[in-house]
Amino acid sequence: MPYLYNTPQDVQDMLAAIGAESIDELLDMVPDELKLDRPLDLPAAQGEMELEQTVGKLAAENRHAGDTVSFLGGGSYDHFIPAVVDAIGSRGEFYTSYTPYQAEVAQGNLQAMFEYQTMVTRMTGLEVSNSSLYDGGSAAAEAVLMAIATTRRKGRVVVPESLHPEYRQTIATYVECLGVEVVTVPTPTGVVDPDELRSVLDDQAACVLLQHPNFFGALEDTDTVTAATHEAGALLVAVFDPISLGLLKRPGDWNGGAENNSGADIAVAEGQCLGSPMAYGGPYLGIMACREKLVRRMPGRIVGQTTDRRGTPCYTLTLQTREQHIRREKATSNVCSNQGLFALRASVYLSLLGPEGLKETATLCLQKSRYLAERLADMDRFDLAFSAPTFKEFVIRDHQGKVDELVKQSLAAGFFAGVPLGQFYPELDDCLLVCVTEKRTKAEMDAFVDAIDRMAGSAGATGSLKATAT
Amino acid sequence: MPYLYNTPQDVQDMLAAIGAESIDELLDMVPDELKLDRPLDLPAAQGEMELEQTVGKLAAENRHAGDTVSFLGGGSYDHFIPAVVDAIGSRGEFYTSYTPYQAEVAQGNLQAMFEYQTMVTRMTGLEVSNSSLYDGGSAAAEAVLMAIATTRRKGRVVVPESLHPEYRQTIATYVECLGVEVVTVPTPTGVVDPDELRSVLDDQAACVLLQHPNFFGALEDTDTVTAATHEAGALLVAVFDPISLGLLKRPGDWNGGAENNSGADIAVAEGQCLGSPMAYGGPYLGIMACREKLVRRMPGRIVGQTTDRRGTPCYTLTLQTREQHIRREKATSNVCSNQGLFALRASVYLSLLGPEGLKETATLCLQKSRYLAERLADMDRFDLAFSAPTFKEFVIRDHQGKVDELVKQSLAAGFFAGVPLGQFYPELDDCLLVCVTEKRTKAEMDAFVDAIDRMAGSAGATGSLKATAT
Amino acid sequence: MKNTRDTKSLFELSKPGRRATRLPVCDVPEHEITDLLPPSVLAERPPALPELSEPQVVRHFVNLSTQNMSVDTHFYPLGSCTMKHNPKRNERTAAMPEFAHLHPYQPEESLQGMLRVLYEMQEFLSEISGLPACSLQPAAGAHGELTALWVAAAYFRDQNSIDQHRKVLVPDSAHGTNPASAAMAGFQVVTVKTLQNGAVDMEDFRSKLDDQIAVFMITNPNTVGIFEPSMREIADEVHALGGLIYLDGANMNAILGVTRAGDFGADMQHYNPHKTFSGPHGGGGPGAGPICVAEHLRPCLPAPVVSKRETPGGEEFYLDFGGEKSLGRVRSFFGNVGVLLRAWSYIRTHGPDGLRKVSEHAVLNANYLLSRVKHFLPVPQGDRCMHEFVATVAPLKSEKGVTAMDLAKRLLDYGFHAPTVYFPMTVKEAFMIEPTETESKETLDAFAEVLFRITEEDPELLHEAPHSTAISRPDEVAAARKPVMCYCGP
Amino acid sequence: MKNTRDTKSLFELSKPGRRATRLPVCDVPEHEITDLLPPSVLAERPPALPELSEPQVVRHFVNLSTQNMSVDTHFYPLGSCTMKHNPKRNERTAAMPEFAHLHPYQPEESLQGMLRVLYEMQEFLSEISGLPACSLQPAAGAHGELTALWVAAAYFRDQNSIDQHRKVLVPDSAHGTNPASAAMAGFQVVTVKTLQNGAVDMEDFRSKLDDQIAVFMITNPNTVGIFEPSMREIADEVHALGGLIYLDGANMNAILGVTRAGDFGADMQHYNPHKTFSGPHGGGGPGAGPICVAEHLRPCLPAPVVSKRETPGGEEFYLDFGGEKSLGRVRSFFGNVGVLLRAWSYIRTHGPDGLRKVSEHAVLNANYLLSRVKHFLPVPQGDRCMHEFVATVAPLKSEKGVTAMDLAKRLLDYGFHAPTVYFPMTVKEAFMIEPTETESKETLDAFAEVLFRITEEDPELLHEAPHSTAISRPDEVAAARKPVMCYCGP
Ligand SMILES: Cc1ncc(COP(=O)(O)O)c(C=O)c1O
Ligand SMILES: Cc1ncc(COP(=O)(O)O)c(C=O)c1O
Repeated sequence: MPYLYNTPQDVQDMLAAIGAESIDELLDMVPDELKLDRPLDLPAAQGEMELEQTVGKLAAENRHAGDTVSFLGGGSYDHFIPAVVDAIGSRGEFYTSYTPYQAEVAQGNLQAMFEYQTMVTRMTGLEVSNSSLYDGGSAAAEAVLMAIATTRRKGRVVVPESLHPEYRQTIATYVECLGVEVVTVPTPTGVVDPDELRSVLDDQAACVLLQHPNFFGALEDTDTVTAATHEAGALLVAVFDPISLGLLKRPGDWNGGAENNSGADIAVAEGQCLGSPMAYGGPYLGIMACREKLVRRMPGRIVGQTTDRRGTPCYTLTLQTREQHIRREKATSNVCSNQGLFALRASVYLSLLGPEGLKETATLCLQKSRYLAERLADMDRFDLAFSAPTFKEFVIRDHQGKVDELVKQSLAAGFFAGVPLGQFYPELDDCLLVCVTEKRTKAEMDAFVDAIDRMAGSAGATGSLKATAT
Repeated sequence: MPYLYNTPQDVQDMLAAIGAESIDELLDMVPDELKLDRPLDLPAAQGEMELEQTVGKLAAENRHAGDTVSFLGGGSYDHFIPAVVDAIGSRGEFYTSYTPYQAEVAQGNLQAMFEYQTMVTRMTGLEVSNSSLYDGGSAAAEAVLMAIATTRRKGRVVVPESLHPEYRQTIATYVECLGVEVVTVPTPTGVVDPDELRSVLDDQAACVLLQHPNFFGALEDTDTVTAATHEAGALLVAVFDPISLGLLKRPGDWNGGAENNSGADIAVAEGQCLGSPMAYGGPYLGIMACREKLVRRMPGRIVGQTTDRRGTPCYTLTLQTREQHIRREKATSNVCSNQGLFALRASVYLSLLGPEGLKETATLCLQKSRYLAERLADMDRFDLAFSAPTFKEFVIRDHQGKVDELVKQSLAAGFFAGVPLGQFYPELDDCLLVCVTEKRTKAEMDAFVDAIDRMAGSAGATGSLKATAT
Repeated sequence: MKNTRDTKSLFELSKPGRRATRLPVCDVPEHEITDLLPPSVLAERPPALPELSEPQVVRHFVNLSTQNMSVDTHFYPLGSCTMKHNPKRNERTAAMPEFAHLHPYQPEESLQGMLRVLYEMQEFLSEISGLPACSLQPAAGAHGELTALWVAAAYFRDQNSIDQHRKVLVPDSAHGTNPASAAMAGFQVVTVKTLQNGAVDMEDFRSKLDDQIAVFMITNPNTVGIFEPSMREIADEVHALGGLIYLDGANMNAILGVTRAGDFGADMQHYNPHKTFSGPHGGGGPGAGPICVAEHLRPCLPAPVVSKRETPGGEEFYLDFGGEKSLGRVRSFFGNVGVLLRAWSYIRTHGPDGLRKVSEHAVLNANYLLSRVKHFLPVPQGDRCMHEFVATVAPLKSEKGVTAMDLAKRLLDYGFHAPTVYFPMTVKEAFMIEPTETESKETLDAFAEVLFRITEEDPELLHEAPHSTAISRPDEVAAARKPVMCYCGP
Repeated sequence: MKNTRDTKSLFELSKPGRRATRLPVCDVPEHEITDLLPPSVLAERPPALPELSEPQVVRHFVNLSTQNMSVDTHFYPLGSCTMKHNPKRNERTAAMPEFAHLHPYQPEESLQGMLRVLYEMQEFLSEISGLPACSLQPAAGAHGELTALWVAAAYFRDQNSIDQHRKVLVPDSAHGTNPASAAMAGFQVVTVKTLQNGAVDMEDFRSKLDDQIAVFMITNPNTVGIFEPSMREIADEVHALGGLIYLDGANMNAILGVTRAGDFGADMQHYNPHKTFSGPHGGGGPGAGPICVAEHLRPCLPAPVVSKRETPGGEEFYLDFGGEKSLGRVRSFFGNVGVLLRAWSYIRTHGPDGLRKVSEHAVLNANYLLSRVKHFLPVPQGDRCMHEFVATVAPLKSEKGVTAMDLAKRLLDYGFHAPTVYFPMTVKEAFMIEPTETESKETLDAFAEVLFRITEEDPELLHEAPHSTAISRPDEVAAARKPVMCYCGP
């Protein structure tokens, strides 16, 4: 076994020191009748070279964003990852260390987390960030729990349909056992109708979640929704796309922000877009920030600055009395291991981009996605499903209603066409969510449009009107 | 520019401190008439993301040992590289440091080199190793220069045809300007005929080079050749395959070794096989070891152990008076930058393999290559060109004489068939050098044989006799 | 060789106008941004991120990294955390573009290799636990606990007995995540006492067990590293009342191939692949928290799981979104796949014999170290342990005023990471040592010798330890009283 | 946080029976080894390599690495070595399997991407040097020098004047590789004096120039960092006698896009891509040493070079093995391709403007540092420099006995790598500083301040420096007198 050190001689010497005859004797602490009396039924061991061959064969059964032009989004994005992020993330001192319980030998991690927290507060316009949660979905659910605990309103939480369906499902799971109701506000136009929202807000509503840009890629009326939420005494939980903040107002600044006694109270995000691979959905990075006054309800670890016994400035975990290892069943959350390494990657990524790089990235996403939206909408086969302005994603409606075929044929032609929405919204089963990041080129988009053009039946049908119009 | 720090403000402040108006003024040290009066004619800059796309397209134009089953050898080998080698080799502290001129802040490199030297001496059975040369070919040439300087024989150096043709060409280049003749001993049987060798040895022969296993993969009569060389007062320069030493006698032990006052005097090798990628031929690792008495003629850096001013054991570059930076035109060689990082990789590789791992690797190469040799020789189309025992490579003769076609068709079928020998030996233009490392599987070899079988014309012709014999 | 200049905070290093990233010019016809987006949503300027050059970013973070101890650099006997070697081949596998660059919403036909790995992983974990149904979704151990408790809730709901089964029993020696998870899942947490040797106090247990029992959360081997002697009885008595047994599987490193949760009475368990199966800890994560459950709980598992169907051409893997009884989703997307891939690679590297050897040597190493340490630090649990043991510094504290924290801090000076201290709470001045199987006898000997030497050192020296690190004993009280949680400069 | 246990030598860490590697069982029918190989060639046992486990190997080397200073961690103003940032994107490119796993004898049709990169690289280097023919074969700068001298020899041989052109003139300030290469190429080395400011002493030059001149090897900017004022005259006078000018291109970082070897009279030059084009130094290599030469020398270049031919389908790259006049081969295989790929990536990243900016800022940084240092360490060459400058510690030595070595060693205590010392030999107590363009004004300021502070420190302190490193001032005399060049234990 490549990772074991003990030689036969070692084993003998150690057993002698212990005063045991054999390793089996040590295992006798397990009652005989509970012991497994056969070897585990698992495939035989493989050395590194063999295993690499096995893995190679499995890998070859996958297509991926490196060999297929991807227009997939919906919460996981093919943004560019600079090589420096990988170089730093693969430093053993970062990735093989534990949670920084011994601050003296973990200043590297602690400082990196502190810097991460600072960047998150600067991106969100909120005062406090924790040092990460699992992912966007569970971060949204934790925000809901925070809101319930803060407002002491156990009636309901309000989620628009334009919030990521998987986030809504996750929230439902988290609150089900607490007897809290999840009220879903329909968004037939692709964005929240503030009046519709107001109609479900009352003094039992703990919070409203608002994703912006939302799951359909569309921009919400953040100011009005925030105002309506606060009027009802509920908290506004913003779900944001970190990349979009290169252009868009920070959640903390919505509806006039702190100066107006408003803005989001809690902001959460999926941080995968900040330098982490899509990796079939995880591990990702749950980002969470909140107003200072909410910090003692916040889940997860927080790094604080302090001084050591010699007065040297340094970093340490702080406000640990919120946490499970101190407070047990009274803790704000059960979270223990978080996503430290991915918070680090996000820090490195944002350090490399800087304010201008983030802005340019956001701008490229905006311009390029608009380009593809226009090109697709120009085709007979498609229309844009919604009219609200979008950021990097948009929804097209296939007048032929053959979304699954479109996806299949696109794959054959070398494209991941997008996310079919029927799986989440039965009424949108003729719709596809299409995402364009800064990585996509005009040539790729044109080729995609051409490929669709060539698909059987893409012309004709509903399209004659438009065809004459162009 | 991503790697520059100076902001416009910095530039202004710095120019003020220097007392210059502009950067151009600083460049005025270059006379105006020598200045380039136009921008360089190079492609425009590309950011990291764009460049990765450019690189991706170029990469896609290559086939490689990861997607094509490779039977290529001839001095560059597809051995398995454990992940640990890459992990260590990509530590910035190793790969972004310079030659260890300041020993206090280079003990990591120095110790690694010292350990490398130790492993090389243990592998070769010689007393001294340097800390690397460029590659196998230039190491062989440097050994020749060493032999000439040591023996003070400027007449000739003797190289059998079974020595790697590119090594022979390199040696020829190195000695041409010194007026030394290169005598090539023909090896029509695939190995050196000791009598033939003796016939060219006289008191003007500085050395004999003996590659074992040789370029054809065959084992030489090392004892007899060594004895004959020493009888003539020449030095024996061994060219070895480090992997083969899992099974074969060490060069220092040939012909009874030191106890018999014999063995190789100098041993050189291409160290690429020890954990470095094939990388289209470089950078590789020139290994060189020699007898203690030759050390002051040895080229390249050597690390020695000593103590510091407090008596702590430590490492430092030593015997530097051999080197160009001290001795200038009197130096043993001009070599300055060597292949430090690849010596490190070799150390890591050998540490992971250990004696048993090296032996098992060598054994797999031997057994598997023999399997393929037998399967190919069983075909009508081929025979083994030579009868001497081989290690991991062998030469097959194509009775159809269509080696180039064989290579081309094999590539189409997903195989690198081997190295056509006609380019080096016109008389062997119907021969192919085939290599099988531990990575190749029975399934791959069987598939290769099947693929050849299916090639037009592989059956028939000369084969009928053999076909009936099987 | 310390470089304190480049480890200044990124915000201090920042200078207006520095750039590390150059994006391409836009290759599509551009619109005015204000033509595309309403002015009300636009920020005046992008967030105040630091402005740096690439070399600066590299040097900053590389220097920061060297301020950490880690498994790659140091012996790290942090009890309960299984800080074993993180194999580099696993990293290589996880970084392959064919796995790293898969989108969660790709068509299944383009994911068959990935799905096959995940399917196999479900099978492996089920076999190792003896519990046939598996969900890979949870993101960490604690998340696995929570998910399993939701499974239990869904099960009782389905049985229409959720209003009866309200209590979750948790031993006082359990990890803090257990009671916290139970509370989050809406259960009432009841603490059960444990004995000196870490075993469940059966009297106390029985006094608290009644028909309101929903789940008994047991850690076995428990947090002092002994195998629960009353495991079978506990399971039987809980089952008799309709309750379920949950195994906190954080200590699986002791029992791989030796005994299985399903065989000793558990109905559910989570794994910490970032412990048992060598996933790196990442300075605090990511981990994963896959769970296995008994057959009757399978319908309650979160969705999706990976299933297999036969096709004319062979077999095909697909995501199965479960039925009515599924508790739903516990996170976005499939799970922490990157961590699971590493664990899969680890299991494939070891095979059945190898995994058992892992546990054998983890237990051997722990017992050997116990046999050395007990001579100068009492080990209340006795002379034997599984994969870890808990010594107490209490006598030293009463004799000389030296605390577990003092010993822990002083060990850092000798180039050892500290064991876990003050956990479990049931042992006074607890000093919890888990050497793991990927350490040598030489290292264990050196550690024992140093630890002994420290116990003999001047208490004053220890109170102020560590002495060789850049900082020593951060003022945590001040940090919590007036928390500074982000850089306050420009 | 030092870990001295795992940095013991590998041979001390070794224990019989430990294994880190497991090879597969043989999947072909096996023969007895003695049936395959004659007993005379077989070793009794494999070499006595250390026996280790994988975690041990990792911890050993990772800990060793942290005992190095490097560009990734520290300011490294080692003059003449151009220790600039090594971009991580270049590493990523070079590691791609489509480049890393190419065999040198693959059919050309399977290598078109690789060959295209190399072809482009030839073109880039020719354009940057103004010398139209390029060989990528040499393995390092020194190897490039040697190769160029062989080109010269081949040229003179072809001209039937090799017996006349026997001398290579080398300034005394040149790098040691220059005379060493000239000697290896069989030429007679003649040293030419330089002036205080580093310029060639034209009087001495002319006294040594005669019709035996083969090559004048010039470094320009020279090793004190000034642009040779008499460049044009030197070239003209050498050419007039039928000699060739060789440019040692180690200092190209100063003049990219500013001036070109071909334009200032050189006939040949080498590059150090591991300096100018950001190739990492690898603790002493690998580098590469491509050369460019004038058109009339093209036929003499080593073979092969990459050529392009038009085909019906487009274009095709192939290896061109040259003709009769080619000097042959200077190494096995094509060249240090991995290093060249990184350099290619660097050039593509910068483009024409970017490369010029590199030199502009390299020169700006050097001049700025010069403007600060000259106030406390004299800089004989004057107030201006190109990419580096050479200060002298001689006055300090005569005043207080403090040497260049003392300053160098003391800098290490402050977290700076030392400059190059005692080179060039023409400056007493030379202190050769090359900051490169990838450093900040803040770093240069900090360096200048520390250096100044050091010059004011107690000489005794300096003689014993460094004080903060694990070791200090190895006894090099003892090391050379009785050299211990390998581990002598079992
Ligand atoms: C016994 C025990 N249970 C549960 C956990 C929680 O696991 P995670 O940190 O992955 O959430 C831990 C981790 O420290 C543990 O030691
Ligand atoms: C001026 C000069 N010339 C030549 C060389 C030799 O280059 P290499 O080390 O790549 O052989 C160097 C390297 O230090 C140098 O500084």
